[in-house]
Amino acid sequence: MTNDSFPSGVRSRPISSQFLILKTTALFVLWILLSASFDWIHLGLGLVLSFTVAWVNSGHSPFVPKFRLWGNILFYLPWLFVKIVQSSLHVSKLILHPSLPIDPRLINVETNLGHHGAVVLLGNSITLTPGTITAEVDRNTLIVHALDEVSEQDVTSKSIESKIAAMFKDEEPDL
Amino acid sequence: MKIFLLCVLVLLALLIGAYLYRVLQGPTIFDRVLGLNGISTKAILLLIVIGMYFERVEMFVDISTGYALLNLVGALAVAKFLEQRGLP
Amino acid sequence: MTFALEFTLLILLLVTAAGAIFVKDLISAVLLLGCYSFFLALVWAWLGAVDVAFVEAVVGAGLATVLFLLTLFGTAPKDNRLRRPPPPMAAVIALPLLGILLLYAANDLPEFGDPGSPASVHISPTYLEQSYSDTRTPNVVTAVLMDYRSLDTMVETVVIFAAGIACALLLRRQTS
Amino acid sequence: MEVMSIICILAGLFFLIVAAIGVIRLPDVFSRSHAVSLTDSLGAFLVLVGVALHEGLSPSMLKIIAVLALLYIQNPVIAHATVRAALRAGLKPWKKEAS
Repeated sequence: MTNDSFPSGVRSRPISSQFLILKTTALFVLWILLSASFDWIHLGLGLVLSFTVAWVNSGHSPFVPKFRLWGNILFYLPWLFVKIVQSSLHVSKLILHPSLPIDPRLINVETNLGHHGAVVLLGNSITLTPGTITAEVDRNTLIVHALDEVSEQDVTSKSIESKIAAMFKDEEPDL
Repeated sequence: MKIFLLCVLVLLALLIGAYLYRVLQGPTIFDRVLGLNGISTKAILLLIVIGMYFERVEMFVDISTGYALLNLVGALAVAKFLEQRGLP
Repeated sequence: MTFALEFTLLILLLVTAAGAIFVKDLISAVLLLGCYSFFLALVWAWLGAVDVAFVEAVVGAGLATVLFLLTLFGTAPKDNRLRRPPPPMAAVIALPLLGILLLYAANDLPEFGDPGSPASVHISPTYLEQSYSDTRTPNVVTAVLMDYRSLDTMVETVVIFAAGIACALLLRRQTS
Repeated sequence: MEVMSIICILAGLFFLIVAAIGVIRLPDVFSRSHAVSLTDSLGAFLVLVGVALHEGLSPSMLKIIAVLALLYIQNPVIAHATVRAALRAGLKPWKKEAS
């Protein structure tokens, strides 16, 4: 299966066997979780089906994180969770305050991350944190809607970005 | 425990009412989409708590997984539609 | 006590249905129908009909919404506005009367979950007791649909497949 | 364990109620989406963790964790898609009047 059918502007990577194996494994785990039966028939059928689905859908394989990066992301999640709890409490305080002291604004955030995966992770983290939401992404520029001054400082202080940049420093930039 | 879970269920259903107000009232179409997303998250939670009430969580979790996956498809379809079509 | 949740859900259903009728533009009506399916599926799940709830969620909230939106994609933007004449007076009078008649008829139905009702003594015990040894399918509903009534289901699937192909042909984008 | 799960569910309900109030009170789409993301990220998490604690270690607990992961992956995507569509449709964010 070649990628000739893509228009010339769209960059697409060739099918990597690594990505195929990863996708098959993920689908197979989902199959086991949903079927919860361990007969040979069910397991074999699941394996065949998940491989087929992964093969058919492997037109443009996205970036596959290395094993090291997976570990980093796993350690990043608890830190993000603490961040989420902090800003949730702040937003709850704002909403329950009788006079509703919000001051919404749109801010432009320039990042130095030169990597697709890193920008996606950054945008998702910003959206997942209450009080800030990513409204538009264009390569390295993010437009973020923030609920008030404190939420804005969450993004402009670049604490999330520096964390992600440290995780992705070994990857070669592709943006 | 059963009484507590029933209270949780009724409270969740009443909270859905708040989102439904937003869907019905919402000045723009995006408010309605937002309310729909909130409702579907609440529906997932309600299903799992119903499963806990009947003590058969394993059966209800399957449906809520299906809900969650479908919710993604529906919400992205609506967002794509509105992006191409603009404000009605 | 357990009626509290049912009442809340049913009131939400009524409000959503009325809203879907009275709302101004079609996209909002489609979204409200999605809400309606969510609530209906919750009611089914609360009554214990998990399979029906699953089908309602998949078809009503997922597929129907996407198909309605695809249809709206295919129409001109100005057709998205709903221009509805006010309902005729006869309908306003006749439909509530019909509803009261139906409620009166439903009075004679057996209680919910009554073990002596005709539905639970006629053939259901046979299915419940023998379906696993007959078919080796762990889910009774699946066993009834796919094994005991498999021909019926197959023809239904053919109909749905034909309808799907017709929809795909109608909604096909012109590539030129 | 039972007490822990009840505490978790109650805490989750608190955030859900706050989010519902926010959805009604806040002035425009952009700020309302913050309230919705509050529910999705913390309220649902706490309620589901409460149910998982009640279940104990079992396949259904794994399934609940799978639902949780699904919510955490898809909710930012949906919120971002909606807000981006709103921004591209030309909606202006609500501003506090200069007083």
